[in-house]
Amino acid sequence: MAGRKTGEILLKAHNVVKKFGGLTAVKEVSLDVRAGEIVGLIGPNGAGKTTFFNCLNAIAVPTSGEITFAGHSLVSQISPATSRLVFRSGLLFALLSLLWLPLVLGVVWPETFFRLEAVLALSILALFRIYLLRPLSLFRPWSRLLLIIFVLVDGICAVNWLWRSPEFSEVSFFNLFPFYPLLVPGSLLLLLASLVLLLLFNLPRVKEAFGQHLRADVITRLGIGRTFQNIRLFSSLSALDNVKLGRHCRTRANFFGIVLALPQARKEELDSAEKAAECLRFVGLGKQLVSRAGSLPYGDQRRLEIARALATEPKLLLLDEPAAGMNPTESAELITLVRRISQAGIAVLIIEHDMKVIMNLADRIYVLDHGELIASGTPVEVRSNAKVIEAYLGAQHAASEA
Amino acid sequence: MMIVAGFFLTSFFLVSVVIAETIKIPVASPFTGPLASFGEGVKNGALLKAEEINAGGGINGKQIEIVLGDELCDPKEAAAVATRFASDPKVAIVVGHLCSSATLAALPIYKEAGLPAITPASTNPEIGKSSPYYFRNVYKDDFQGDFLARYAKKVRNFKKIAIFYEVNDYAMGLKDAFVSQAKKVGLRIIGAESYMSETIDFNAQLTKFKMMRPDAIFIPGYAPQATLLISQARSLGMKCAFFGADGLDDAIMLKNPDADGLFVTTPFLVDRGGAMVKEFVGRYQRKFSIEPNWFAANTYDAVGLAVAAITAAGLDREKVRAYLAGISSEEKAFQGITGATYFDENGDCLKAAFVKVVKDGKWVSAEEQLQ
Amino acid sequence: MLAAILDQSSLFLQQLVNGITLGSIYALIAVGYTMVYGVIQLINFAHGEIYMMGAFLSFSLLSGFFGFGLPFGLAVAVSVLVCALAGILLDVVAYRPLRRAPRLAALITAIGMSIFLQNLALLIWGGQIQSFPQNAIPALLSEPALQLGDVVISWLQVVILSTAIFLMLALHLIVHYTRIGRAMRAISQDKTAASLMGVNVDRVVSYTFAIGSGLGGVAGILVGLYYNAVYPTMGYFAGIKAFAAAVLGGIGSIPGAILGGGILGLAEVFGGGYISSSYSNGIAYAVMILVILVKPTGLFGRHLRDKA
Amino acid sequence: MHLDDRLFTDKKLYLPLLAAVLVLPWLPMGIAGPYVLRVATLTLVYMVLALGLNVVPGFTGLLDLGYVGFFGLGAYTAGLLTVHYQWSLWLVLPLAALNGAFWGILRGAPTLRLSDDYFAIVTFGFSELIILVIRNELWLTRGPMGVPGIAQPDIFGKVLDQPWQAFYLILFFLFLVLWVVVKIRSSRLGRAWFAVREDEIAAECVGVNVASYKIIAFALSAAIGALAGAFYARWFRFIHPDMFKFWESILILCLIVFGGMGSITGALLGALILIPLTELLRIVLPAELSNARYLLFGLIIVFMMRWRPAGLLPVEKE
Repeated sequence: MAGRKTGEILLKAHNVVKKFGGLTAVKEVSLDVRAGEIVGLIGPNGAGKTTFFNCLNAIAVPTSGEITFAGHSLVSQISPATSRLVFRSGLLFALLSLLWLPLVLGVVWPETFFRLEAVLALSILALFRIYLLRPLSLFRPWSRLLLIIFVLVDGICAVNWLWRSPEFSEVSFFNLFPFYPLLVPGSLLLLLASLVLLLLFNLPRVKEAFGQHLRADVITRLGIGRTFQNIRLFSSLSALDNVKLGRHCRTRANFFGIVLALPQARKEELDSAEKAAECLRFVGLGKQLVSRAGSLPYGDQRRLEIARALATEPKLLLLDEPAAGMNPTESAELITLVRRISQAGIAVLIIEHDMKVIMNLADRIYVLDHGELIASGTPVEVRSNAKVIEAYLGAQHAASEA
Repeated sequence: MMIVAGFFLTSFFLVSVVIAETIKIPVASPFTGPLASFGEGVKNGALLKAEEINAGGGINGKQIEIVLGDELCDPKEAAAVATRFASDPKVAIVVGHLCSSATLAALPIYKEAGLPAITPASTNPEIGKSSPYYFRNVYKDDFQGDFLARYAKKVRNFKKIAIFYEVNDYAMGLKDAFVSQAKKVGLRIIGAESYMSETIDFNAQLTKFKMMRPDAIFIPGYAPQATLLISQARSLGMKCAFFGADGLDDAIMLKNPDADGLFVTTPFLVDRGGAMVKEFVGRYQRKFSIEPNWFAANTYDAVGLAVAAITAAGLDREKVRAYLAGISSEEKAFQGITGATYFDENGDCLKAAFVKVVKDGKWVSAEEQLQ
Repeated sequence: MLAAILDQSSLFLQQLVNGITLGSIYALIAVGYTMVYGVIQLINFAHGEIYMMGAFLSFSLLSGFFGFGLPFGLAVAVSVLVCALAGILLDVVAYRPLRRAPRLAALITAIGMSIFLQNLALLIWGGQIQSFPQNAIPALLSEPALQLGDVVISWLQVVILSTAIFLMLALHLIVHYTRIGRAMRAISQDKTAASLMGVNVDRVVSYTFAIGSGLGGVAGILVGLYYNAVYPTMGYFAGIKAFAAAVLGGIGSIPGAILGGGILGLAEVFGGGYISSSYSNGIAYAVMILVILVKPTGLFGRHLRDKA
Repeated sequence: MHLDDRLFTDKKLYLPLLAAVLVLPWLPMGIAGPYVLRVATLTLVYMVLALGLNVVPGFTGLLDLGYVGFFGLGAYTAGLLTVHYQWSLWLVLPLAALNGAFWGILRGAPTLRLSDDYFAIVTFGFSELIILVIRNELWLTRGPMGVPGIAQPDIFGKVLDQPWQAFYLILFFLFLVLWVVVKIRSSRLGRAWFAVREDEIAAECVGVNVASYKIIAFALSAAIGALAGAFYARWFRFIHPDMFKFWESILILCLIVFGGMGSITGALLGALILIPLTELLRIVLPAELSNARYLLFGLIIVFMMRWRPAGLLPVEKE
C-alpha cells in the first residue's frame, strides 16, 4: 500500500483515556495520522470508536492523554471538570462583582439606594462569593488573598449598612464602633483594590494555570472536519444552507457588516454560496441545492454531511461510519468519493463496519476493542491478526446468540 | 393581506355607529377582571344618578346615557378607552378612571383632546398638577393621612402605631402623610411593613408587630387585603385596634366578624348626613341590595357634577372645563351627598372627612368626630 | 432585658410555626410539579391553576355557588376528586397529543392552558377575593390549638401540617410499594424501555396527573381555609413558588420537593419577618434562578438528561 | 423562496404593503380616526416586539418567557432619562437599546448551558425580578406611582405631537428592525442561529461558536425589546410597573406562536391580526365578557401547538 504519498504527522493522539463515571470507554489509545493518509478505525460495537472521535474534536473532553493536531495541543493538562468549574466560578464571580458595585455606591450615598434589602443582598452575595472562590483557592495562594480581601470588604460594607439603616440606629454597639470615619473610604479603597486584583490576576492567571482548552468550533477552524454516525444535519434548512454553514468558520462578516450590507460582507456571502455549491457538486449533489436536508434520501444525507464537512476546508476529515445503511452501489460510490477527497490532499480518519469498504480504502488500520487498541497496521496485517479475529468472532458469536 | 387590512379597518367604524339623541357620559373604570369589585360601586353609582336625572326629565329634555368603558385598571387599556372617548365629539366630559395608573395613562390623551374629566377615585397628587382638564371629587392622600393621624392621637389617644401598607401610590401617599403628621402630633410609629396587592399571607409581618405591642395598626390599602390581614392578626391573638382610610370602606368588611371596631374615614355618614344622603343610601340599597361604598358615592356625585356642567355649558368641552374650574370656592360648591365639593387651582377637591366604625356588622358613625 | 429576650424568642417560634405551615403547603403543590416532570419531563405550568380550582370548587360547594351546598367533608372530597379528574383531562386534551412533538411545544401548550384556566375561573367566579362562609367550616378549625405565651398555633395549622405529612407518607408508599408506583419510576428512568416491558405509559401518566392534581387540589383547599381567601390569580403566585421549591429540592425528586417546600416557606417567612416584605416574591425567583444556575439538579435531583 | 427572503426584494410584495401602511393615517375614518390610528400604532409597537422576541425562540430555539422585562427596562430607561434630563428621543433611544442589550447579555451569559425548559424558567424569573425592582425601588423609578409627564417624541428639536407623526415614527423603527432581522436571517449570522436551534453539537462541529452566537441573539433581542419600550414610553407619556406584567410576555409569545416561530412575516402577521383583534373584541363582546379575550389567547396558543405548531406562515415548506 505504498502507492500513496504520505507526509508528516498531522494528528497525534497519545494515551488518550476517557471515563464516564466508573466506566472507561477509551483506554490509553495512541494513534497517529499523517497528511494525505487514509486511516481506518475499526472494532466491534461499543468498542469506543465514536467516543474517541468525540475526544478528537472536543465534543467530549478526554480524561487524560495528549492530542496534538498540526502543532496545536488540543487538550489541556488539568482535569476538564476542574477547569470548567473554575471557569464558571470566575465568570459568575465577575458578574457578582458587577452587581455588587451598586451596593457599594449605596454605602457612599445611602439615601440613594435600597432599604434593608441591601443587607440581605449583601450577605447573600458575600456567602456566594466565598463559595465561588473556594475552587479558585485550591490552586494558587493569591486567590486566598483575594478571598480574604473580599470577605473583608463585604464585612465592612455590611457593618456600614447596619449602622446606617434607621431600624438599627438605636442599637448601641454600632454607635460605639470607633472606626466609623474610616469605614467609607476604607471600604471603597478595598473594593477598588479587589476589582484591580480580580482583573489583573484572575483571567490570565487562570488560563495560564489550566492551559488552553480548545472548543469544538476552534478545532474545526484548525482543520478537523467530521461527520456523525447518526446523521446530524440541520434538517429544516436547505442542502445549500447546510453546506454554507460549513463555510461559517472560513468567513468573518460580523453583525454590522451584515446589517449595513457592506460590500465585503456581500462578497463573502456570494463567495460562500459559490464554494458551497462547488462542494455539493463534488459529492454529487449539484442538483439538490434547494431541497430540504431532512427530506433527502438517506444516502444523499450522508453525502451532504460530507460536503458540509468539506466546506470547512479541513486538513483532516473524520468520517464516522459513512457507509452505514448503504447498498453496494452506494458504498462503491462512497469509496470513490473518499479516494477523491484523499487525492485533494485531505487526510481521512474513517470508522467503518463494512469490511469491504475499509479494506479497500485504508492505508493503515487501527483496531479497538473494549476501549483498548488491540492491533494496528496495514489491512493485510490486521486481517490476519489473531486478536482481531477473536474480538470480531466473539462479537459475532454473542450477536448470534442474542 | 388586503383582506386582513380591510377587516381591521371596517371593524373600527363600528365604534361610532350608535349616535342617538342622548347625551353620552362615559364612565371608565375596571368592570371586569381582578378589580371588578371596585368598579361595581362606580358603575352602580353612575347608573343610579343617571336614572334619577332621566326620571327628572334629563338635561334640557335630552336623556343621558352612561357609556361604560372597561379598562381593567391597566394603563394600556385605559389609554385605548380614553382615545375612544376623546375621538367622539359628542362626548363633553368623562367620569373616570379609578386606579391612578389608569388615570395617569389617560391624562395626556384627554389633555390633548381638550376633554375635561372627573375622577371619583384616583388620589395620586400628580393628577391635578399635570393637566388643567382633570378634576377630582375625591380627597388627596395627604389630606386623609393627615386627618387620620390627628384623629388617632386626639380622639382615640393612641400612642404606638404600626403601619401595614400596600405598595401602590394610594397607600404610600396615605402612609407618608400619616407619618409626617404623626411626628407633629407626637404619635410613635413603631414599625412599617409593606405588602403587594397579590399578598395573602401577612403572618410573618404581623407576628413581628405583635411583639412590638402597638395600640393600633394603620392599614393604608384596600379592603380585600385588609380584611384578610385583620383576620390573620386576630387568629394570632392580637387585640389592637385597626383603622384605615376610605380604601377600607367596603361591604366585605361587614362580613368579617373580626373587623368589629375597625374605623375608617369617609366623605359621608349615613346616619348623620342630611336627607339627601339617606335618600341615596335607601335607593341604592333597594336597587342593588348592597350598601353603597365610597366609590359609589363619589361616582354618584361626579356624574352629578358632569350633568351640572353640561346643563350649564352645553356640549362644548372648553366651556364645560371653564364651568368646572369656576367651582372654586365654598360658596360656589357643588352640593352632593359627599358634602360640598369645590376645586382648587389644580382641580383637586376640598371637602370634610368623617369617621365611621364597624359595629355588629354595620357601619355606624364614630361617636366622637374630629372637629 | 429578660422580657426582650422572651419577646424575641417567641417571635422566632411563631415565625417558625408560620414558616412550617407555609412550607408544607408549598410542598404539597411542588410534589405535583415534580411528579409530572419526573415522568414526562414537562413543566406543567397549569398545575398552579389546578390548585386554584381546588380552592374554588370547595368554596363553591360550601357556599352554594352552584345552587346547592354540601357538608364540609363531602365538599372537600368532591373537590379533590374533580381536581384529579381535571388533571387527567388536562393531560389527555392538551399534553398527550404532543408527546412526540418537541419539548418546547408542550411547554408552550402548558402556558396556554394556564392562561386559559385562570381566565376561565375569572369568568366563572369573578376576580374579587372570595371568602368561605363561616358557618360551613367546622368551628374548631379557627380555635387555637396551643397557646404558649405569645405563640399561637391554630387547629388549622395543625390540620395543614398533619394532612401534608399524611399525604406525603401515602405518596411515598404509593410510589415505592405499588404496581403503579413502580411503573412511574420505570417510566421516569426510560420511557421506551418501560413501554417495551409492557407498562402502559399513557395510563401511568394519567395516574401521575391524577395524584399530582389531587394533591394540588388539597393544597388549594387548605390555603383557601388558612387565609380564607380564594381568587383566580392565586394559582399563579403559588405555582411559581411551588415550582421554585421543586427546583430547589431537585425537580423529579419527591423528597426534594418536600424539603424544598419547607426551606422556601421558612425563607419567605423569615425573610419577610426579619428583613423586608417588599421582595418576598423575589426570594422565590432568586432561589429558583440561583439553584438553576449553580446546581441545576437541586438538593436531591438526578442528573439532567444529556443535551446531545 | 420563502416570504421572509422576499420582503425587501420582491416589489410586488413590499410596494402594496408600504403603500397601504403609509396611506393609513389619511384614510377618511371620521371620528374613529384617532382611535384607529392609536390601535394601528400599538400594533406596530407589538410588531417590533414580536420581531425582537422572535430572534430568541424563533431563530435560536430557546423559549424566552421574560421578554417584557426588556420592554420595561427600555421604557424605564427612556422614561427616566427623558424626565430627568429632557434628552432628545434620538439620544435616549440608543441608550435604552444599549441598556437592554447589556442586561440581555448579563442574563444570557450564565444560561448558555441550560436546557430549554430551565432556560425558560430563568428568563421568566429574571424578568419578574426586573419588574419587582422597578416596582420597589422608589428612589429610582417612583415604583407604583408611575412616571408621568414624559415628553413626546421629537425630531430635530421639533416635537411630534400629532398621532400620525407617532405612527410614522414607529413605522420607521419597524422598518429599521425589519431590515436588521431580514438581513441577518439570510446571512452567516442567521444561519449560525438556525444551526444552534437545530443541533448544537453539529453546529459546533461546523465551527459555530455556540456560546457567542447565543449571546449575540440575546443582546439583539433584548435591544429590540428595549427600543420598542423606549418608543412606547415616549409615545404613551406615562409608564407604570403594571404595564409590564408577565401577561405581556405571554401576549408577545402568542403573536409569534400564531404567526409561526422563526418566521419574520409570521411575527408581523401575528401582531397584525391579534392586536387589533383584542381591540375589536372589546367592542364586540358584551362588557361582562371582556376578560374572555385573555381566555382566547390561551386557547389560541393551545390550538396552534396542537394543530399548526409551525404557525400561520411556517418557516419551512413541506
